[in-house]
Amino acid sequence: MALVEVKNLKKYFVNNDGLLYKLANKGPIKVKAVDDVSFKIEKEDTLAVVGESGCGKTTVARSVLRLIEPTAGEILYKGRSINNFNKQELKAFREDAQMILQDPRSSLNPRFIVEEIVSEPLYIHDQIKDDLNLLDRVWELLDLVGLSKRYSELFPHELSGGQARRVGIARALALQPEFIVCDEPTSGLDISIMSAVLNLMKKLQQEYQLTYLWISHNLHEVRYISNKVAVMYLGKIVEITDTDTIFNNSVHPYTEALFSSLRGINDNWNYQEHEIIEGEVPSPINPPAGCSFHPRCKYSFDKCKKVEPELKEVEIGHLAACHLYN
Amino acid sequence: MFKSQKFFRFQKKSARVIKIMKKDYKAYLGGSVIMLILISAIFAPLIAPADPYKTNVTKRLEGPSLQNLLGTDSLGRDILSRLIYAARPAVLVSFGGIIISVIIGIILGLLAAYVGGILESIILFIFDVIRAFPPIILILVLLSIIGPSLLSVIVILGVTIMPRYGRVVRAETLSEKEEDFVEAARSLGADNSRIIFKHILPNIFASVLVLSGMDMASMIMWEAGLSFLGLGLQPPLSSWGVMLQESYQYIQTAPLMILWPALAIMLTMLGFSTFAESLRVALNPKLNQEV
Amino acid sequence: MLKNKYIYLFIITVLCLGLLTNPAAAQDDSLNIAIPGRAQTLDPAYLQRVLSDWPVMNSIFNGLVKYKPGTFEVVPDLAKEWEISEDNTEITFQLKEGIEFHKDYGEFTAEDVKFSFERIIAEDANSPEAQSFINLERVEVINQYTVKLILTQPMGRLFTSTLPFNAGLIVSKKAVEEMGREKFASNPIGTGPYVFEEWDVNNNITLKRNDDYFEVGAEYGEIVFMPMSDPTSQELALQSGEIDIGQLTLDNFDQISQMEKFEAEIYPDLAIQYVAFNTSKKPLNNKKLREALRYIINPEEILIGAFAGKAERANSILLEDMTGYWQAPDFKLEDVGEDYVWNLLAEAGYPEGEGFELEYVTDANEERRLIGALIQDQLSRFNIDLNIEALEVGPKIDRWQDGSYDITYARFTNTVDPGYNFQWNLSEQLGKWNLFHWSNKEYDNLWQEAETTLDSNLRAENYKKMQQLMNDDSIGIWVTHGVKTPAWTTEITPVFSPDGVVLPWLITSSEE
Amino acid sequence: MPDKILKINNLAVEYRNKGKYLRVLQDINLELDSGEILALVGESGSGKSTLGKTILRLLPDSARIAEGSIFFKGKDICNLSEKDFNDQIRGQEMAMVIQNPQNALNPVFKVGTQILDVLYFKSKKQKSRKELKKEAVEILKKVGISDPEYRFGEYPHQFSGGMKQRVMLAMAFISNPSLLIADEPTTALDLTVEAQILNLLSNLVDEYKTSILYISHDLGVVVGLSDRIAVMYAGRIVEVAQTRELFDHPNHPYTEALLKCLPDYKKTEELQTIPGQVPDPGNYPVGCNFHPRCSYSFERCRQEDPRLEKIASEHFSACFLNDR
Amino acid sequence: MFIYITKRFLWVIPTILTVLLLLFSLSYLLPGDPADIILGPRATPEMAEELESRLGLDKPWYQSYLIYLQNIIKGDLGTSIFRDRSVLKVILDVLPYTVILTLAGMGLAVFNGISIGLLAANYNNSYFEKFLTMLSFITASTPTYIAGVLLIVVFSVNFNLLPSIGIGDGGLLDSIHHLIGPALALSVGWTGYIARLTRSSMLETLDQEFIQTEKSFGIPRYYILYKYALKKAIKPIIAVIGLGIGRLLGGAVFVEVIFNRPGLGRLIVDSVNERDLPLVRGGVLVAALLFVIANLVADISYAYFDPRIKQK
Repeated sequence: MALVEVKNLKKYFVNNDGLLYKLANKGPIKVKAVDDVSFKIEKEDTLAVVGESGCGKTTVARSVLRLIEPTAGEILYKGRSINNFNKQELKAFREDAQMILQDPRSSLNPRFIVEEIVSEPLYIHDQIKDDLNLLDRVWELLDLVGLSKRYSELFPHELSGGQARRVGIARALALQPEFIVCDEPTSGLDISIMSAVLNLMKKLQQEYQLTYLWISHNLHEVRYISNKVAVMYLGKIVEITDTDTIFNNSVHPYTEALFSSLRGINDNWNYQEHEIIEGEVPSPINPPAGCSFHPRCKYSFDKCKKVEPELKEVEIGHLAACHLYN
Repeated sequence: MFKSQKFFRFQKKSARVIKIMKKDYKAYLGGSVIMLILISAIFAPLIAPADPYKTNVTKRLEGPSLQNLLGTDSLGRDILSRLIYAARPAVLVSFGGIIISVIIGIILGLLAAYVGGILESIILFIFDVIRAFPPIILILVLLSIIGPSLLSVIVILGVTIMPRYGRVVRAETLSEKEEDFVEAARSLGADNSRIIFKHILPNIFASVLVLSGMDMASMIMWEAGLSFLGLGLQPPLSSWGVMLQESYQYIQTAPLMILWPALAIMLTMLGFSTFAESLRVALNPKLNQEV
Repeated sequence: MLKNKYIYLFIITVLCLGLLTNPAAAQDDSLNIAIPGRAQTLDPAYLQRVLSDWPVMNSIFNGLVKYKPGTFEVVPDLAKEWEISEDNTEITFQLKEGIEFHKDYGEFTAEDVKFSFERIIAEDANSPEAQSFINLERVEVINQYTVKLILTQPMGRLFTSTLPFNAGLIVSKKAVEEMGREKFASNPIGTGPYVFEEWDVNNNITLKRNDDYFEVGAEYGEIVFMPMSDPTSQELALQSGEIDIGQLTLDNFDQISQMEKFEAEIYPDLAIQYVAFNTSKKPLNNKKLREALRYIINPEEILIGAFAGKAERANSILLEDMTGYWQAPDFKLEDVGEDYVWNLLAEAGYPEGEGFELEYVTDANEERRLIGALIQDQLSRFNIDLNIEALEVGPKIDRWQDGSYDITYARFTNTVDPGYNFQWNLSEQLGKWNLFHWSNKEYDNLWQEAETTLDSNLRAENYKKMQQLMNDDSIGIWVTHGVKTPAWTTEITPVFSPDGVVLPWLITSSEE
Repeated sequence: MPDKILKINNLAVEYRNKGKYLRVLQDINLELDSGEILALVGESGSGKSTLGKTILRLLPDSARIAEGSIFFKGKDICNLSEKDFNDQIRGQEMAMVIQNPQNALNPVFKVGTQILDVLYFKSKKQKSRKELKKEAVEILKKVGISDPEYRFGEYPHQFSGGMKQRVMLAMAFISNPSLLIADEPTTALDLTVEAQILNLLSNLVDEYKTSILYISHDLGVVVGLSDRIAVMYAGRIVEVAQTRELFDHPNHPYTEALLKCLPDYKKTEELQTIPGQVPDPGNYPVGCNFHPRCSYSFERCRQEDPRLEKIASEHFSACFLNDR
Repeated sequence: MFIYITKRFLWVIPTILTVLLLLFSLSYLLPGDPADIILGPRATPEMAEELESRLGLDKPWYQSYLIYLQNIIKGDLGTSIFRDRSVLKVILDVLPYTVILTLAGMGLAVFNGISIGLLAANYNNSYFEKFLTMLSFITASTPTYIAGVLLIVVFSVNFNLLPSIGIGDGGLLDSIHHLIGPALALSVGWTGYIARLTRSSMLETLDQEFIQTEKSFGIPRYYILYKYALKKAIKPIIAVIGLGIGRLLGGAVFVEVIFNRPGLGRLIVDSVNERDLPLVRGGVLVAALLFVIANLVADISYAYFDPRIKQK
């Protein structure tokens, strides 16, 4: 049984700005942030969700933890649907599943010192025996993420980006969770710090048998951290498979475009000679009909403009949503 | 044991704020004015050189002398003593009024932001109706209905100002609710009460505190203004506004007399607003690195 | 471009300099007179505020008779002469002929007299002056220039306060009928020395000289009455030359009256200001206690504290030279000594002054508050607590009328006739304007008798007796009649009534 | 050999903080050929943006040039008055594109107005804005903005991030500058858009023969773009070399460590990390700034400042290891 | 933008209706018997009755309210009790003076405030800036009535440079001359506030990245300061001007009383003191309408200056 299973998740944001707005616009505006997404994460796996901004990957992350209520679909955690959890069950679930948020600093309360931030989950779940133990536990957690004791007295704005990120990780680890959703945990970090964070996360995964849902736009780190990758475009998964497969044998034109801009430091090429995909991601308010990628796709044909492709298995364990393969 | 840790943290945090404010000349100015007024108000009978109610019509309208440092008024009462005693209504009005507006404002603002729906519309509507009147005119009319007294001045000022807090609390709660750290707390399993009281309120409280510093200045201003129009505090309470009004007709015979209450009002307002400004900078952990 | 800038700068500088020099306010042929508040109406039958309405009306209208300038002696005005019947109930006036109303509203005739008086007593008129004509039955027109007033009973105050005051002013029948009452109130037509010109947004009232006035015309071509409720504003305006005549505050009186540019004089007011005890409510229903209070409360201090020592002590409701004046004995603390008062308090059941608290009700008026503070301090010397409640005028009147107070301070406007002045203490005024909440049958009868006689000796006797009754019961303390303190620039020479109201049409220029 | 367009000698920059001056840039020596793209790479706090701003004199009032000189086309531009600098250099010879396109355009003015203003001042107020509009439309087309005439009247918030960065490039290239300072212009953009912008940038460089000082924290980005790379650490330039040379034969221990921690999709081995923290600007250790984190450090590193020395043809490095 | 404006307008209607209801209920809320209070000792029962019917006290409240609403829609605010003129006329007569006074006060405050603020921003961190900051704090701490009284004491009593009271004899120059003192007194408090706001808003704007970009493209400093930065920085000031107009309307009460000028504020104070109910209702209604409109205009102009809201 998969640890986490997402079935046909949909999340539409409705811009409903009162009666007048409706009159003027002939109905509310629907933004399909996530449109029919399904995947599974096995225990101790890392599923990376990659895509450009606005593709809905963060929405997926938040839905999986039930931080937002999905419009439709079901999320199973250890086989139980978290959408039907009552208060106690939800609290228990929150003990098990943690999140590391994208912006290292804004995810820390600016008026809390690090000690308060890291110990907050312990307070919430009543895991504190007494004060001294608490401080010990905080120091232990900080130590785990490579911060010394003195950081426990600092405010978030006194931390560097990497330190703030580590504090966020320490907080996520405080309850010894099984499952962590990492929403772009390395964006905006310097290379040396980024690598340290990546190493740390990988080490922790091995040590504590953690399962990650890893949201990212950095393909290099995805390659390093994950063993499965889902590529999202405009609220949909266009391709999902093993990491190795996707790097060596991707099938969807968008994946191809995305990976074409990827270059290793040892590659010898330059931008002028390189083939580059045109255009930008369309607005999710008004997505193109048919395959949403078709206006930018060099292979697109008539069918792409009309019919929306379904996610189908092109080979075992490799799914893609493209008419080219049907 | 448990408490001590919290207290320790509080101490550490306030020590930071104090450290920052220590470097700000505005904090010194505001702080000393507020202290002066509080001391005057609390220890008036000990400080005041004379009985502020003691009349002596043979000594009326005298200039400053050793016996009456600031001179006497038209009934021969000691102006300095009256100034000191008048700090009491000033403190009562400003603190009382602000407590009323802040408490009602926070409750209504939080309700509006958290419950939403019709309740939110009703609360916002109440705010809008109160805000539809220019404040001083609303206060004037309300006072003429209830009748002027210390309590009614406090309540009316409080209610008139209240929508400011309600709206600020609502707006900030709505925006704080969207903040990443609130989201993070929710993902940790924090319930609404913890989020409101631990995460949202402390963050809002800074702006409420700063705003209330400024509003306390305006309350003193309004109270004095009402008294100046003959509608504020009533005798035997004498406020700076009452003194201002009483002195107004002597601006030719005893022009110094009007200077004292005017200075007291201005200094108090200056004190509250500079202190609030200094506090604003110090309480904002993001801003205070620059100072 | 640059040149332009300099030109602008020059113009702005000139403008600023021009603005900073204070232009001479009053033009030569125009007088600016301050009135203490916005005039309410210019219709004599509906006069509301004596201090602000009356000087204006007085310049526009004439009555059949008037007070001789500078006195309260009644002399003919529109009437040439008159005859009073034996039983004092019929008075026949011979009118002057050929007098024209302003703005071509025709000649003044007996019809106008009949109309002017009967509109006041008409049932649907709602005129507050109906009281002034209380015994008038009707007015009969004998011929164009002869008119007869028919009374049901003799009227003591007819010639003293009714006819020479606002109720006796003659309006143009044609004008009132044409305009209607409401419009007439702000467009008055009379026969007086000045013609109404304009009532502007600032509530300034402008009058123009009536060049066809039947007596000697006024010297100044224009008068502007400017309302200034704040005495300090009047002083400032006087000094800056905005007004020619205004009132001074008592405290600044000496300073300003000594200035070369100004003259000022103090006139006693007709009104009466007094401390009233509520005689029907515990504890002040106790006469001994009231007596004690009469000793404790020292009006002299009030005169100094609130009137800068400029106002005279009043010992009667009436001014000293009025019919029926009787000097009430003064209860002076220094005459009897403190022990005497302590004893009085003990006799009243409150030894050491402790054990009760008095409620003092006043309005927010500056002067009244000072008086309250003084009385409070005086009472505190005898351990009596005085609780001051300064209210809005409305709630204050409420409290006055339902009698929920112990002490109050009031100022009642008086007229030249004592009957008017004494009426407020009648039993029938209980719950209305009887601030002593005091009822005395004998007082009521004496008043009634005096009201219906023209015998001034009898009236004087009765009024004296009434005052003794009040004094015996120690129902209050007369404090002062107050003062009026008109001041004017030395460029003009004004004439005032005995109570200090300016008579605008008699103002002359001081030059030569 | 082409002319040196920019030559920086021994530059040091200080910031005033609480009455004291803190040195944030030290000993900077750098040359830039015309038509060359030089990438300035370093972690945050290394002073790379400060260097860019120093060249364009955009530093706040609290900063000053303590030492050294900047020659632009053989002229010492440090001694120019502010007015001359503005008239002759900014917008004429040099321009800058900054990191965050969201904040780079003034939100309350139409895009067209902002472009025209740049042109207007570039023409020394000689041409009317109407005449200039043609030029502006031309350049917008060139940077790949469709329907530029319509776009002219729109506000910045109506543009996507990529579009804004294109507008920025248009504004930068309008004046046909000899030197463009690009301060992480693609960091905030999506992968595919980043590639487009970099592609556009290299095309523009070819067309206008502009030299670029490309500031970036991401070694991966500059791979396909730059001719040479200068690596900065803690206020100093530690290594300068041709791009390929640097990647293939890093000399300085910092560069070497940096390359080892870079995640790369072709790498499968464990990532390395650099122990310790980047020192705070102005609060640098004595000796080589990198020595506390350097695995090779020895006695001399703790005492002396290493200088940038030539170790191979067009390869400079500041490390005492080379002296051994 | 259109929707935004319409929405704001529609939202005002129920507010105003409630304001009307509150004003209407005044005659029930005011303590004491209105007839006695208003008419005083000279009243006769007939007059009291007439007054009660004029105040609508002789009918059930909802009927009277409906009649009141109907009349207001017809533009009839009733008749003043003491002035024998229609309330609307009385108000319209004095309104221009208040409007001119308020606008003049706001104009002075905006001009002086922005100037001081710009200077302070320009000379940031100098002693001159500290002086200006203190100056703006002090002016912001000076209530209108104190400013008015002090202006009179200094300029009218001591130097006799400015007239102390009134509106002048109607000539333009004289009117302006009479306006200087009151407008100055009115502007004082708001000047300091605007100065502080301008300074911080300007500093914040100058700190933003687009200013650097503009600078790097060779746009001269004065142009950046006064065109680019000012327009961005002015937004919060615009929002505050609307608020300020309301506050100044309130301040006008004091100025009009002290300087003995005609105006809405003094009219309301007088009518409250006199218990001239129809006039209180009318005056407060007009003041509230002005206030609401000022707020509305502020909101809309704020939106106008921010293209992001304008789009909506």
